[in-house]
Amino acid sequence: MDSTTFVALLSSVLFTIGVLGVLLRRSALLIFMSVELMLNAANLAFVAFAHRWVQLDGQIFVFFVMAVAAAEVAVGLALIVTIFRTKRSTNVDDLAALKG
Amino acid sequence: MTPDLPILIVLGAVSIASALGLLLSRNAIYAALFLVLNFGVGAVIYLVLNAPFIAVVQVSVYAGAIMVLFLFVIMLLGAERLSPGENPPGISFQRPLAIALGGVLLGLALYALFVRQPPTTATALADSSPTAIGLSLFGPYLFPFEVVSILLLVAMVGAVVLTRNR
Amino acid sequence: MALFILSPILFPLLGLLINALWGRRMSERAIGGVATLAAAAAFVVSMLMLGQLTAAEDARLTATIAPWIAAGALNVSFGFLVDRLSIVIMLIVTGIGTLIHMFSIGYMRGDERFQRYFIYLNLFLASMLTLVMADNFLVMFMGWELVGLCSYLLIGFWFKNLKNAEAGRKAFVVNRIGDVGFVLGILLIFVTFGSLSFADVFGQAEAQGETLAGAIGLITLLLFIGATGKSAQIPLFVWLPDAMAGPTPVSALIHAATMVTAGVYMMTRASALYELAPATQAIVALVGALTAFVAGTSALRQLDIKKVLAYSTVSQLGYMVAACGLGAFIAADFHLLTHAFFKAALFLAAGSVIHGIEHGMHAAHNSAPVDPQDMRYMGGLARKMPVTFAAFLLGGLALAGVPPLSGFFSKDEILLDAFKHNLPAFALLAVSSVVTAFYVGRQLTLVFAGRPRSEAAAHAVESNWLMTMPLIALTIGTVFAGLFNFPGAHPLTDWLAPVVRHGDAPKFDAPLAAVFSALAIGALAIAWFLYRNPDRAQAEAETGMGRLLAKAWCFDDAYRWAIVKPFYIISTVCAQVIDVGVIDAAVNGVGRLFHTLGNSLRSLQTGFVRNYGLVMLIGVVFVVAYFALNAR
Amino acid sequence: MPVLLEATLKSVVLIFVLLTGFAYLTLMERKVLARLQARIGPNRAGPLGLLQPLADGLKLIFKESITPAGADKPIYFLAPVLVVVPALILFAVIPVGKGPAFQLASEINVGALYVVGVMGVAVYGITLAGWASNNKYAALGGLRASAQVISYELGMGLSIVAVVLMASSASLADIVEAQMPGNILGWFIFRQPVAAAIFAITAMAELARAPFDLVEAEQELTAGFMTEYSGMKFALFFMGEYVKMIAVSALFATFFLGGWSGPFVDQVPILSVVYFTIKVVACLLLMIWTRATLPRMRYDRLMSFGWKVLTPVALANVIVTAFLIALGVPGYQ
Repeated sequence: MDSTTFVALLSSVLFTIGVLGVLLRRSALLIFMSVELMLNAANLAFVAFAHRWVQLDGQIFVFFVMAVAAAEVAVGLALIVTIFRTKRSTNVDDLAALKG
Repeated sequence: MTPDLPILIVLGAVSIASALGLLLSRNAIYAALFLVLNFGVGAVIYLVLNAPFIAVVQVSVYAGAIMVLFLFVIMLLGAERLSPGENPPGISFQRPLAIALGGVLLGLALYALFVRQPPTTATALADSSPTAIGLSLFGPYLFPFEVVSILLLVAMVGAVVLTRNR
Repeated sequence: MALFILSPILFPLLGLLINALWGRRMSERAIGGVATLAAAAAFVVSMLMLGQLTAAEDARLTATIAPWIAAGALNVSFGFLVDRLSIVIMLIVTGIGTLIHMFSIGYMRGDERFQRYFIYLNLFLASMLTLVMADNFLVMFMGWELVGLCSYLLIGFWFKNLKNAEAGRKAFVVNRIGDVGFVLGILLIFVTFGSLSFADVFGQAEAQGETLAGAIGLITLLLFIGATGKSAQIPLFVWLPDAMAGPTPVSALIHAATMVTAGVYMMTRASALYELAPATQAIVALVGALTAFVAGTSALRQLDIKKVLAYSTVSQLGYMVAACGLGAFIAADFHLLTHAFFKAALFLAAGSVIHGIEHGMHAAHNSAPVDPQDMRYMGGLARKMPVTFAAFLLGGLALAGVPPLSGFFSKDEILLDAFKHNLPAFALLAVSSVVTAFYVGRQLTLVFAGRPRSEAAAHAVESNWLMTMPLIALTIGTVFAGLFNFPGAHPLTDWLAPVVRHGDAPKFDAPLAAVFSALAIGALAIAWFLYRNPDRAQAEAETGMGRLLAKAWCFDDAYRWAIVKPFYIISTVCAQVIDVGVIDAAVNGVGRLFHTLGNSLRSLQTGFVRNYGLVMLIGVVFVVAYFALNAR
Repeated sequence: MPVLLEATLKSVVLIFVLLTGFAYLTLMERKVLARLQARIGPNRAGPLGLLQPLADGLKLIFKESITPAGADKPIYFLAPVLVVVPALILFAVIPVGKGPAFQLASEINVGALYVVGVMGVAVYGITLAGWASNNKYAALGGLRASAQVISYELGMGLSIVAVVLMASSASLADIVEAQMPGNILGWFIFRQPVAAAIFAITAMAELARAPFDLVEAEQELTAGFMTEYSGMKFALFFMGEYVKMIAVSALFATFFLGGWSGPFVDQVPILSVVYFTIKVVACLLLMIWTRATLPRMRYDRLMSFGWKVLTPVALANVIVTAFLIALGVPGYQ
């Protein structure tokens, strides 16, 4: 096993943990952090394969992912703060008003 | 077997442990700190993989800005204590199904990684100096770069508008 | 230059605009004056154009205002053309139009929709001139439809009476049937020639008439269907007698002198095409002759003063159409010209009579109200209304074809053509010629001779100068219009020859003319003797043949049974069975289906965002599985 | 593994120097402050009070270590460490003398970015200390610290960007080289005065030192995030602050004062370390002087000054610098 394969393996494990975090945690903050974990796992894979193919593009992509993540965090946290003001809670299961 | 592998295995173990900590912690502050640790380990992995620029950007953006913001919001809201995960009635299948699907996803990834045998690694090192990255960003990736800058601007305005006190 | 060429259209539009915008604050005289002046200005401009056109034989005034439709091969512009043919019609339309505008000021006095009447009238003038001045089939069709609209508006002008509104609707519907033919003809012209401009189409037809004979035959037939609608030919003539529901000046202008001749004008304009389609021409000639006969005989038993004239108009239009069918397009135009004069004069005289009777009804207090148009309650008006009588008499004699009045010359030309080329048509036309003289004599006798047969008639008085002036002017025209194509000189033939096909120019045939003059005078005399006893008119309508004629050969009833009734039945079936049972059921069924579907699917929307995430993950797993297990 | 050995040795020496420096920096601050306030300052322990830091250390070691009952223990213990570590690891990229021998991670080519990143991470200790203490003053101090650091990080980063633009390299060694055209005017403080001023101000804010010490404003928040800390944990905070002071001074010297450059460094390389130390001490003196002179800012003014003045000015400075370089103005390549 070479380092790239190992990092890719690590990336898939982290991604799965992130998925589970999104689906199992009930706090919006935790869900959000799990999403960041998933993004980070993807970044790891990008860098790992950039390393394998001796290409810079993977790293450039990571750069963009980070910029998008920053934008997402800004809006996401603003949303959480706004929701918390009215609901006094960050529990997403409390936000189930729109159901069939 | 490459010389980096022992370091990577240690880092990987820490990384997975911190991710599990995030998944299982009962306190949002701890979760955030686990995530910071995870990001920090990620930065070191980037260094090992010959991506120093990405590594320091990871530290300054994720650890230095994003996670500080998370901590700030958690403390500001006083929302650190998380109630134990009790699913509301009606979606009791959520937990087992999610775990099963997550397992399937991981299995698929492992299958693709080990059974499908991707080509072997290259030995050369790419030039990943800030200069090379800058030339890429402002060369072939100029348009995505501009798009991302506009996205950031929009996100900034959005965040301000969302949290403004009326 | 373009403005000058357009000015005949623009003047009525200007008058319309003034009346529409400020008419509410203007007196009746002012409104009528503006409208009449607008018509007169159009007439003056037309005269100026006539002057320009005399310069050269092939002189044409053309103006293209703007592109209209430019879609692929189809390229139509708002193009206008004044040549020797259109100027003749323009002069008739504006000249007679001016006189009738003037007459209307007196006739419509005190009407509650006086302003609207003159707006419609000016709109009609503009539309009719658009039709006449068009330089392509599409602009012509636009004018064609606009005059149809004006006709509909004016027939139903007194729409508070349901019968009038229904008459307007009937005219509209019947005309649409003809218009379908016209539109199809235009489309076929485009398909065949790739253009709609007169110049292109006729030029191409001339160049390759032989190869396109089949298409041209179909085109001419379709255009003729349009003409049967507008010019009231069999089988679509039924609307015109009903159109008498409109004000009498309208009947004079639109339903006698101008609009109804649009079909004849159109066929004359397309004479280059008709000449290449002998089969169509035969049909046209026969239909025209048959119409002349059927309508003429129908006029024999009418009791309404305007209905007689209406059937007479249909009959005379039959003459013109028959002339077109015989290839005598110039003869048709000549008859169009003379007919415009004498029929307008007759209608205005009839209007004057009606006006007088109505006046008499007001004057004779507590007299039983009578139908002011029913000839049975008239009689003896010659002395009460001398000017009207003179006009009616001269117009009637012209209609009957008594020399040397105008109708004699124009009708004679057509009869001569028919005699030379088409004997069946000639037979029908000859019979109707005699019939014409007979019903003219009958009408003159019933209306003007003898004693007044009602209080109203007894108190009738001559109309004022606003009405008699145009009457006199038209009567003068009636007397002298024959000069336009006086035998031997043929100025009209010479004038139109460069633009209209005319076969061999018919020479005046003295024996034939003498025979028909004698027949006409004889028929008039017989009518005079027969109808001096007015009860005869009453009695006639009751008998079998009389009933048939009074109902104009029962065309209306035939339509009612053959078309209207089945249509009602089909509509009822559609509305109550198909619409409710099939269409509504299908639409409601679709709605119900999705309602049920939505109800059963709504439980999927739990409201828990993590649940949706889980569903997303299922999709992700499938996509990843596809790529991990399958790809490459 | 000679590389690893060399790095370890360098680290040990560096940490020893920094700890000593920290100790005597506290003495220096007290002495200078005293002089500026017309006092004498500590002069009892040892000659000229030179043993005073030792006495302070002994006292703190023997003090009782108190942990509040409601505190979040792991984080409460972790926080002081998190304050010291970033301050120490900043030195990894700073060239303290001429050549790779005097730099720990000499081959790293993203030094300037590393500095920005580590400066950003440094706030964790303060924030977490404030939160873990379960004390409202401490929590307020922690919140203030995170907001303040995030706000001023931007200005600092942009001022460093201007420097990086000037040197066209993110490596700190290259930046020092770029300031050595042989004369003192090559220093970036002369070629980038605006960036230098912004860096100085934002550095002071990142350190949370007067006049930006809202984090521990004693009149409002008792001692801010440190309120519940005592004994060695308190000493660690103290140490973190002063090591960071030294680090920031070293960075300012590197970025704007020509680093280790000076006369005769080519002949006698060890002189470079001396020059660097002199420059660092000068910066430290300036910082103490500032503390003694300026009053504390109000919190809202602090934030609006950071966002509405420093950040736009720094941005404009970057743009102007880029234009000057692109146009090839003398002194800007």
